[in-house]
Amino acid sequence: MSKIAVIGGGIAGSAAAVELARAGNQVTIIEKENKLGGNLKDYGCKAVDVCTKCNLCLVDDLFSETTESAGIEILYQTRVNDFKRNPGSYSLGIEREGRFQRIDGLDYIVLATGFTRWSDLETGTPEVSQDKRIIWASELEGLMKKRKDHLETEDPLALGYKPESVVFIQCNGSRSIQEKARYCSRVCCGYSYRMARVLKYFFPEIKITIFFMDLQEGGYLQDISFTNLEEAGINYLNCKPVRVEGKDDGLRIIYEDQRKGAVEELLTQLLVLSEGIHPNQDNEHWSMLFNLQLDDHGFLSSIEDELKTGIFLAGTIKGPKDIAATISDGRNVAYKIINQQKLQPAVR
Amino acid sequence: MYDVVFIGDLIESPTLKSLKVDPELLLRCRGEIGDFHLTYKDGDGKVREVKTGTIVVNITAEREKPLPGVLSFEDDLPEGKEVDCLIFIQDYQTISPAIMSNRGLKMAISAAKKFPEIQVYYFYRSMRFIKDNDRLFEEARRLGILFLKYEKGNLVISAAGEVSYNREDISLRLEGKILMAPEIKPAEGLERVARILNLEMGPAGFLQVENVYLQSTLSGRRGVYILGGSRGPTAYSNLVEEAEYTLNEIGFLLQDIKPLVNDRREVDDQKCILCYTCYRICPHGAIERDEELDAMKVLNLACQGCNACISHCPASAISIVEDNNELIETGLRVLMCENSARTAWERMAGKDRFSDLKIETIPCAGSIKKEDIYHYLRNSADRLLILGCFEESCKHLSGDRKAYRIVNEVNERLKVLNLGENRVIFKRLAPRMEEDLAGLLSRWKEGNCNL
Amino acid sequence: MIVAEQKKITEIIEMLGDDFETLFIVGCGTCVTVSMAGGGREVKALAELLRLYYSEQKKDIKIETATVKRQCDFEFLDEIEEEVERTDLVLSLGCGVGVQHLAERYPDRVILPGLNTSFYGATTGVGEWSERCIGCGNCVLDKYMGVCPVARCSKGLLNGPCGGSQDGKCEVNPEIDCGWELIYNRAVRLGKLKELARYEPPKDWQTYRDGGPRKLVNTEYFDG
Amino acid sequence: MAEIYSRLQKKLEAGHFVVCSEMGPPIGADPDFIRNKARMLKGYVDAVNLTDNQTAIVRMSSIAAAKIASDEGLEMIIQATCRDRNRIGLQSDILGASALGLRNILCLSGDHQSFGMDKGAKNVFDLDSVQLVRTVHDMVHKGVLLNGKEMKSPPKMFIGAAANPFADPFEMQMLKLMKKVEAGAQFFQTQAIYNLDKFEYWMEEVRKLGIHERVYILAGILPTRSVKALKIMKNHVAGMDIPDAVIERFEKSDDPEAEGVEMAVETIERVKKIEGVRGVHLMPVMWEKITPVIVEKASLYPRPEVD
Repeated sequence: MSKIAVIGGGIAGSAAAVELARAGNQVTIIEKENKLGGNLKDYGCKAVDVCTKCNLCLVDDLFSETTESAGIEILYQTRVNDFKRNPGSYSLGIEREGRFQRIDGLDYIVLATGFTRWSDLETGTPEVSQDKRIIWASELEGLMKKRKDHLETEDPLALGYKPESVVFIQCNGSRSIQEKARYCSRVCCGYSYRMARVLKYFFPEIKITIFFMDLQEGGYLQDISFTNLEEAGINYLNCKPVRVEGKDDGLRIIYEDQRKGAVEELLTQLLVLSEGIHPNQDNEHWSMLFNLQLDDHGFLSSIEDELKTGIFLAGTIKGPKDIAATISDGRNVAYKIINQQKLQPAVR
Repeated sequence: MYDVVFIGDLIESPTLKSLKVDPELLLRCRGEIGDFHLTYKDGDGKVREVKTGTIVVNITAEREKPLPGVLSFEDDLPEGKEVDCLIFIQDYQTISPAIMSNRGLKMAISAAKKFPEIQVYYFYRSMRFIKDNDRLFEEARRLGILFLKYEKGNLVISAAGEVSYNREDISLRLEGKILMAPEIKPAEGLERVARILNLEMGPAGFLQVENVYLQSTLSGRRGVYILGGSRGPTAYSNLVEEAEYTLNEIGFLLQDIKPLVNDRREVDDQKCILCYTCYRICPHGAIERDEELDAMKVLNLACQGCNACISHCPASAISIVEDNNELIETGLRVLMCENSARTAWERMAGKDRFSDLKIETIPCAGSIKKEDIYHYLRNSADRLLILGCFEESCKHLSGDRKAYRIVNEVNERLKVLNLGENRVIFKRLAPRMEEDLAGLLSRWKEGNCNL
Repeated sequence: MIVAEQKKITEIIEMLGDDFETLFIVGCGTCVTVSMAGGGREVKALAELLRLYYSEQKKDIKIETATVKRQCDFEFLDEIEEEVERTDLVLSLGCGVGVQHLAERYPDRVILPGLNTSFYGATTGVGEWSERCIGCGNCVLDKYMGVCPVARCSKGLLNGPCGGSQDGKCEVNPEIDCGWELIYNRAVRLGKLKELARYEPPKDWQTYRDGGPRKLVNTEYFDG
Repeated sequence: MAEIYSRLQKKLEAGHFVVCSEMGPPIGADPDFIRNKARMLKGYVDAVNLTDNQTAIVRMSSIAAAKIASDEGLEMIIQATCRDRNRIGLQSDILGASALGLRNILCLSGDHQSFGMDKGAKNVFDLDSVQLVRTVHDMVHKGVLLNGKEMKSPPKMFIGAAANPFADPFEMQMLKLMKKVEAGAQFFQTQAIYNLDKFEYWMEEVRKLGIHERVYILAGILPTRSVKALKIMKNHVAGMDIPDAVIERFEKSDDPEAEGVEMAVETIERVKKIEGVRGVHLMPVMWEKITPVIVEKASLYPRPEVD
């Protein structure tokens, strides 16, 4: 039986906390928002005619277990700002409702603070942010979360109009030398395909185009391939547009069509900018506090062996992962701690 | 007693007592998590039996070269400088999994370094990323490797090993050593192992059914895990993390194994005629023959409570120990699967609009019994709505298909006896579709049956 | 085992007619339960459906059900004596043997068949059965590598395939494997192809029902 | 043993390259239907097959129709299938046919009743084609019935059987072919030939087994005049091997009838050169009047005469 602090109440933190509590440990989750969920709070279910296996619904039982579990105490709207190594245990300085407190006697600490969305870091050029016809993928997820029954209303996504065409542009902020994020976030091909399917189901005549660079595996199960896109009636163009011009009759997307080797133009009513997984803004803070290593993208990894230090990293704090992999990673951290507890009691 | 038996390749684990069994030599498997009995032949052909808590199937997949006579990403680089250019090709038949692009990139980089004076080409349709692929991709370009994206049709490889690539703006004729990403195919003995372990096969002959609940190495049968090549091409992408996670979970689970469901199912050995229907349709391999009694028996730690066996047993020999579902009420009745529709019902606002509906929770849509359905419809006004899960997101793997078939059968019979059409409707829902559920229930209440 | 299939519900209802008030449905707990045609569940389901049908027709029909272990032995048929006495009509979900055995055991009762009894077969898939033997009374499987041309070739040819088999399938129905393709493959596999070059004379059909309905007495233990 | 019973056999023994054709009896009882067809073929063929309820469709009996045609001076080959009659019926038919002066018989297993319009009929198949050949052989050459009973005046028949060079499994078909030879078959009529390379390969195998020295082989030619018929045969008639090149040739030509005739003649020319082929068997479908045209075009007219 150990005292364990889990920083971050997203899916990785909750997954770890549930298993640790089930093994009899006393767990405290420190969450800076007022409810669990992290980035996931405003994602929407993307099942319409079939379930496209985005794994979102697996998370519901996880969070209900976390809140109902006896062994877990959750501190909402709490920030961690100090960490001390006492002989034999750790102590965290936290700030809650303007007051400072300490949590002492901790045997293990799990850091699961998740990632930051590109739209939080980068609002893009002025035209992008003012033009209501251009939205970030996270906004579309929000609309999906609040979607109505499409047989009861003509506008299930509350767009305010019936879109005749939509364009997705992938790899915004990812895989680009300029924007410092020179890696692929792995998940955007998956969710943009799923969102496109929902739009196609709600508006059968809609013309959907996806601009992308390389089609990723789309998560554990759904191995998305060009055939999936064709079957779903989605036109995919293998390049990044050069320019987007907002005109009154719609958005003009200018791109180079590699098949024809010529500059082409596409008019659309709605433009969705996919956004990737970027290092959490607090990662630098954590790396100094817990002596962790920042990789060249800005994600964290442990320098010393986690089993010795007792400080574990879980989930997207270490790098881009989809929902299923993040849950597994959270549980894996818990199992590592539990198995280690079996071998020898936590001695610092 | 072992903690884990590996069928195929063994993975070292400091804390777990493990044993390796060759897939071809595996003969029989009985029992359930915590108490599996495996019969197999050892090295010198002697038949042995071993008890183990869990089983991990870890059989490397077959590699198949897309074309004869070419090197594979998994062979060694050709020695010496016989050729004036090296041609790497991936995604030829299917888009190669990320693990293959990872290998291809590493090989191309070492080739460019080893033979700086010759030109290296890399043809791909979609570069997939895991681990450090992004960095490798950049490094390869910096080393002068020519990356060319192709589509089906504009890249032709002749038998003699010439590659011709033509697009609107480029056309190339290349002659050189060709290295291709192999196709990953199911291993030979996989189907036999599936039959011995009573597991449902997945798509393209790999071992695991595609299902949201079988993340990421679980099989349908509790305590049996499926790793790497046995699961399919994309499974290789995070093989190391999954292996570590699986062994850690086993270590945790074996400490104390509790039944997943609190009510138990029992087989009446007077009625059971050993027809094996239950054995074949149980999605979790939780039924096997009772050695002493001439009947089947339910393994309570393996059983996940979907009741498919009860609804499918032709002799009605299986029942829940303390089950008293009397079938008296009728009227508008809705059976909600506890894993999808019931969750959506809990999240739905305005339940009072539907107070006149009889809502009942069922463990799985596949548990509906056709004789009960006929009984529910005793009065002509009675109608039945069964709400189950989507394909590949049914916790009991094929419960939705079972329900779909039974409801079709029933509706056909009712129609042909003109006892009314669409009096029984089966609809699929996801747990977070509470809005759709509200719309569906109100339309169904008014008798509108295109839900 | 004997493989059977339930008759269409419309045929059953038509067959039952309408001058009866009580109906007794009896299932059989062996072969037809395995082939999911006449076991305990099917009896119950059929009874429920008929009750539903007759209540819609505003007919007051009382339906009783039972399932005996085997309908082909008198002792089991004795167990349902009261039900048969009480009922006007008996619908048997046993195979053709069961229906006739009931008719012999209860001569003054109308016994109606609920199933179409089809063939001796084996399970060849989940919920799928295929014909393997016709019971010709003089087995030739030794000469044909364990695959019977009498049962598995649509024309029962004994000296080789007809000219019509197309990539391993019978000309009559592409779903059916050509029996002779199976025999040939087995012969090649067992290295006994030469045996198929031997001339097979016309078969003596007296041992089949062509020689009249058969009876078999085990004189080793009984004097018949 | 080599008594010669039929004029067809006499012509083959004399080394002539024979021409046979085929006549489908009517679905009715009009004898003139047969007579007109017979007059049309007279002089152009050495023998004419009379099919026996082909594709399991009820037609006038093969023996009756053959008798009518033979009265017009044609050498007839009756066909006997094992589908409609058991061993008793078959043997009595053979005795009757011989009594009526019919001297050639083609022993076939017969099409399954599901091909015809009486799908509910019970089939017989008491004998198969090999057993039928052996039965006719023992009746003719040993004078005994199948049950061993001796006959005072045995029937006189020239015994033929069918051969399908394109059916699979190939090795098994060859075994069955050899069984027919050993059972007493004296001539073979093959399935329609469109894939000439495959036919030549089959003839090679036949020669290896020495069959061509023991049995006369007549190559089956099916002249057709419509692409539609070809496609139907390719996809629906079992055991037919029609290469795509043949279909394309018909699609390209603007006069399919002429194309059909030309193709038949070409095939005849080519099979004539194959060692072991001793004649052709023309089997036009609903185009019987084209046989004389093809026989003339293939310079096979007039037919040789024997006493």
